[in-house]
Amino acid sequence: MDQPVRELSYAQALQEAMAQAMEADDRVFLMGEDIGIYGGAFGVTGDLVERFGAERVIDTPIAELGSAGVAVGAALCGSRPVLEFQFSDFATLAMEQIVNQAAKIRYMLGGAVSVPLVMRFPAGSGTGAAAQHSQSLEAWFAHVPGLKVVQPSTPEDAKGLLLSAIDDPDPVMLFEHKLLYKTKGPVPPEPYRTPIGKALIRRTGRDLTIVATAIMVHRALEAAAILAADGIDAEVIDLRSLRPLDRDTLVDSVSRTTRLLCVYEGVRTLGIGAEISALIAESEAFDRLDAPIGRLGGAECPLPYNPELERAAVPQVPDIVDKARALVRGTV
Amino acid sequence: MDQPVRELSYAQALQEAMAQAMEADDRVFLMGEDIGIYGGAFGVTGDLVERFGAERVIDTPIAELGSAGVAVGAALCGSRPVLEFQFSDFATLAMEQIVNQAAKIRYMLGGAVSVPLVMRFPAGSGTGAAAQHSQSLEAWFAHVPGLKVVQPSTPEDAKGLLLSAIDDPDPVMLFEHKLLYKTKGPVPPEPYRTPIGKALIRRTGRDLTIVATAIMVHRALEAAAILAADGIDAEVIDLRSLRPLDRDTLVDSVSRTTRLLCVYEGVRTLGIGAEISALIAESEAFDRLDAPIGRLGGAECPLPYNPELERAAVPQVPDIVDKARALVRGTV
Amino acid sequence: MTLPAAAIETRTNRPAIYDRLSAAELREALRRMHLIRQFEEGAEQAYMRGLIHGTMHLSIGQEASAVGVCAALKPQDKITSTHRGHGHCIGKGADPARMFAEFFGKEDGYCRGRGGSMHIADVAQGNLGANGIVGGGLPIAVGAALAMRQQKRTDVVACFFGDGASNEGAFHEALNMAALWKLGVVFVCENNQYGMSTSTERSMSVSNVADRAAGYNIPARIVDGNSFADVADAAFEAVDRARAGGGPSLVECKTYRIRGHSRSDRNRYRTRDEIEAWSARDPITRFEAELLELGILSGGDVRALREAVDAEIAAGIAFAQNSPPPQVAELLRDVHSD
Amino acid sequence: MTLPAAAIETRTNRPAIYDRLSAAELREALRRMHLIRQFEEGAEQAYMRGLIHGTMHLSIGQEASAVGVCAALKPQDKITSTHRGHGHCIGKGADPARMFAEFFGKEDGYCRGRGGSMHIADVAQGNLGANGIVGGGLPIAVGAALAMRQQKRTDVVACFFGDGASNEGAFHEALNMAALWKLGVVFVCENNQYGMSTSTERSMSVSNVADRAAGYNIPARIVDGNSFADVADAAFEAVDRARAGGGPSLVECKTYRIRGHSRSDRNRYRTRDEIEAWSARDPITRFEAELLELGILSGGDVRALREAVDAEIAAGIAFAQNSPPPQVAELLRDVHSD
Ligand SMILES: Cc1ncc(C[n+]2csc(CCOP(=O)(O)OP(=O)(O)O)c2C)c(N)n1
Ligand SMILES: Cc1ncc(C[n+]2csc(CCOP(=O)(O)OP(=O)(O)O)c2C)c(N)n1
Ligand SMILES: [Mg+2]
Ligand SMILES: [Mg+2]
Repeated sequence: MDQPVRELSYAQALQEAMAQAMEADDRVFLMGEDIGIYGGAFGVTGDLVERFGAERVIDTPIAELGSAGVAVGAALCGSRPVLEFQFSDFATLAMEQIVNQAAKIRYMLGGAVSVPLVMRFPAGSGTGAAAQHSQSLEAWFAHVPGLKVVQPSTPEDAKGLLLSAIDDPDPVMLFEHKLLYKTKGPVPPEPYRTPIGKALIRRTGRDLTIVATAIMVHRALEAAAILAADGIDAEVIDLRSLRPLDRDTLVDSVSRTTRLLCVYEGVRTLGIGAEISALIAESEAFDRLDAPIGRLGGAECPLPYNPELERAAVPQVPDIVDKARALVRGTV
Repeated sequence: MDQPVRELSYAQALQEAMAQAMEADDRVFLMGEDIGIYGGAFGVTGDLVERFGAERVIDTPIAELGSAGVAVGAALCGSRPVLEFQFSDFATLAMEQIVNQAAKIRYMLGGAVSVPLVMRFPAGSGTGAAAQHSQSLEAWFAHVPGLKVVQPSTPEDAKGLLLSAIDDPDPVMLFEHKLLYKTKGPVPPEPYRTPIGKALIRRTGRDLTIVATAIMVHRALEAAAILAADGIDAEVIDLRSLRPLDRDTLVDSVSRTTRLLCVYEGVRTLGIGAEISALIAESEAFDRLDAPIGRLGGAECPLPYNPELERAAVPQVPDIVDKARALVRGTV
Repeated sequence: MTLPAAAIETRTNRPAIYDRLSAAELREALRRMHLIRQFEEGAEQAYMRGLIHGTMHLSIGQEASAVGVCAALKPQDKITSTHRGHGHCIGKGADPARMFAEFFGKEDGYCRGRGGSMHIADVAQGNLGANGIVGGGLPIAVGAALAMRQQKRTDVVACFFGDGASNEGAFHEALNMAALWKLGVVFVCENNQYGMSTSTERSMSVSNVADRAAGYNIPARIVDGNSFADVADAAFEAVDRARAGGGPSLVECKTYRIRGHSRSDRNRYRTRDEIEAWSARDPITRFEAELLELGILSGGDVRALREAVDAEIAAGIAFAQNSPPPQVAELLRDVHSD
Repeated sequence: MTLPAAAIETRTNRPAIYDRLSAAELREALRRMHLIRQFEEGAEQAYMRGLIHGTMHLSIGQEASAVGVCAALKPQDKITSTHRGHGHCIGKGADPARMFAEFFGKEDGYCRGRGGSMHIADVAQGNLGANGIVGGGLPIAVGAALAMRQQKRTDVVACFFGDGASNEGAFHEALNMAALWKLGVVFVCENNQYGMSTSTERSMSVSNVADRAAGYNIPARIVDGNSFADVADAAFEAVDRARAGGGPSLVECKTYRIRGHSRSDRNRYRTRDEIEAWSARDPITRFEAELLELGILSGGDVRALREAVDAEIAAGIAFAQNSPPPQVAELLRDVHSD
């Protein structure tokens, strides 16, 4: 008889990854604002402070720059910090330590050290939290050599990518989508690693490739189902890793389908889709392209508070369907 | 008889813009680290403190986040600050105020206010200052709605764009290239405005379009001269404005030349060339393309100290020549 | 070296503030405190009824600091506010109807529905805006004060912030610059003992935020933040100093937030006893009692005032419900000025 | 409210430090101070000769603070350093030859030529690195100390920073966390009166960086930063406290940079008189005189020591010149660990 598949929410999967990493390795510890007794603003750390104690689940003062620097210093000296930002928007306070220090120290020191830290960023819109609590800034980090950037779309990848990130000898930025925290999916109970740098084809198709990230993966899959009814067979790739990019998977897919649509929540201009598009446009897949490369990204405005405006500011399923259709039918 | 054309250096042109703006408008003032008696780390503010006094040329403590916030507050209340960062790398300390506040306040407040400020960022490599003093982070800012981002390549545009930026009712980020400060060129003495959002074709050509920014404009022009000797006629576009982008000029040029090469100093992945490439690949110019879209950007590493490594980390004239040749000859 | 905890000031006789402010002004202050309380309760109910989207941070229990500080300000003076900013906004004279409209995401809201609770502002009345970023308003307040100096205006800027915000680097940079340049800022710390779940003991290495003021050469007072009179007295002193060109001051108001941090707080970090003890020190009850005792208001005055506030809140909610939503076609409006 | 300026400690009798440190240790301290001076002069000349690219920040005149602090540290203790970090590096035991190699951009440099002056580090000797970002090292030091606690090590972290750095938010956040968590950090402010061209009077609202320590409940001492003995005495007290679990301390060393801020400084913000007055207080001359006076060293010892330093510097420069440059093909090496 089959074991019933165990399902966890995305938040629970992240929590399980941290718990397993802390069990396996004394050097791993968590830090962040209100991650202890409060359990994290989104409940991700939950009761870990009760299980691992306040020395390993450290509530920090509200001091993002300092906390990031503390993580860098601890990592330099052999500890393995996992730092939670309460919202990814607050990374703006810590870019100095992330970009000038964490990302560069190893290189600047000619390889004498490494900086094994993980930072976790709850990101994205859809919660009515307005412009300063809804951004998707992952593209900034993907622009920075020395960092790795991952963005899971499922509970399974959330756990596997976080475990890989904690193992990694270099700084890894994990972008989590707030609207996904409560979504459930199968998660193997044992510790396992999802490789950093590998995209995943979530649906194979022949007519076009849709490359999506985070919650857009789900919207792309929904769109693909609608398109299928329409006779359009979309391949959906979950990018998962924004730095390094899985060039091979992307080029191979587009070479087969001959059309590309990038769907992402970050602002359209210079969001991750810009890089995917450019990567294909300069690749051997270019000659195979039968249509311009489509992009759907966040609107060119701060995220508005009003819910209808907020929805209109990021790609939705009908937008994906329409754009995919236009690409396939040559009406772009 | 012709007047001899007056030449100024890029730094002098910037200084003249600030002086003329301060003369014309009492609300304009300068702030930054060591911009007073020291005259600025790169000498851009020079003796302005002697001419306008310490109340209008304010030396700040070393406090980039706070200074940016002070600029935001002053702008909100009717003053017109021009804030110099000593190196653009230190913007990492001020992203909160720039991105969460300056860029968004007008929108978040439904248009009730505006934030007329200018921030000036000496950027780029080539000075042997290593990884924390050599970055080209302009693409981050071009990803942020609410900001305008300009990057002059000549003294004339440095003055004209800075004057436009100071006039502008919204926050404008001016990226200056350190290696250009001493380069000279003709600069009209009267105040004039170079429009924000307009690219400039610096050389017309038929065989490919090279879109470049800042110092890369000069390298692209040098490369174009070499290519001309080779029978390849390159059009060179000085992007000048990274947000908003001059879509029309870009699409029109590539539609004519049928080939595109983007050259920029920022890190290749998600640097401004990614957006230019994507913009063309999704545009009506896509169908006219006769070659993959080429990109030359900064290497995927922090900027190294050693001068040979440093040179190797950003595009040089021979790289542009080689890449352009390959695009035109179809050997990409 | 442990510093002695600076004591909260204790009051000996009739507060001088009751002579400085007219009866009408004191009545208005009480009215605003009621308005804040009712506004918060109205917003809470509206949230429960699904009329409000997102989250919100209620200031129930902190009305005295908001109104006490604003009582010392002139209309043209400015404030910068926080994520817990409804009280500051009403304290500075905003119309609850337009605030509700904002929370309901409507076009008549102060931000045309684009900002919501965390960005509520009322620029016409001098409220430069709430801020979703803890500490975000501190340097902005300093810049506003710099602009006043540049424009030869004597308007003062009151900068509200929390105990938690005092751990941000922005606090340090802002206070240093304000003091260095002797700008007219009053830094008002609403120390409600917690930044979200984290008590000041677990986030600050000193007992009082005011203990930090000496590090900037800024005069500081610690007052009972649940006493309108004590807050207003300290605020007047600081505002007078600022207006006279004497530079910044810090006023630390010891207070307490009665509700959870935001809508999702399970209050696991504090005890019911603690909440009850602070509820018993209700700033409105206390202010009202003092005004009655001193004969400044009569029982009838208070009843009338409460009824007027009830009506204003009900009308405000109705106004907000009837206000039109923004048009989706106007998504990109106001990204830029042109 | 103006705070009384805390006074620099004055010395009454033979410094206790001359008993705590052995003659050999004192001799080694003097040697390192000479080594720093000669290193800086050698680097300056090499720069003039075009052997060094970029800029550099010389610490001539500040040798006592670097060596005085490091004298209180064990080899396994850590330091974080600054853009003006050559002295710290040598103070902690680095080899000048490998430092020159780094400045010349060579493969034998401490950073294989990738870092240069602003990123000089010597991790084996506990120097976690200079930092091009003013204030960048402060929270890193706190994190290093946190790691020591987690790993049950009693190693101490000395964190060097400048007066200018104390105006950065990072200073505030770092000191608060270090104090809150009672971590073993010694914050060493080298107050050389200027951040680039900006005097402390024009950048700080208090007279001393140490005046800020009370705001974090951190014990502080202000010492004559040009006196090895005074610096070492304060450093030992702070290091002992940190090692015993007593938490962080701040030591403010009043000193002066004799050279310009960097290679491009025209010194327009200070007077020749001021520079000369400070030159007359040379920390090396002074330390040497004390050691001679107390009979710890003889004139012959000093001559021998200086000659050895001269030779070491000359050999270091020769080594660096002969070291191979990095290969351009290795541009991407060490971006990541794999
Ligand atoms: C920079 C930043 N960090 C974290 C948060 C999340 N957050 C919102 S309010 C808050 C607590 C703030 O505490 P305090 O300043 O004491 O204000 P209070 O909520 O008690 O009024 C936190 C951590 C934020 N909004 N901004
Ligand atoms: C964040 C940041 N801002 C500005 C600079 C430019 N800068 C380098 S050193 C320096 C002065 C630092 O002063 P201080 O901390 O007193 O150290 P000192 O140079 O006097 O040793 C400045 C402004 C920088 N490197 N980093
Ligand atoms: Mg609080
Ligand atoms: Mg200094």
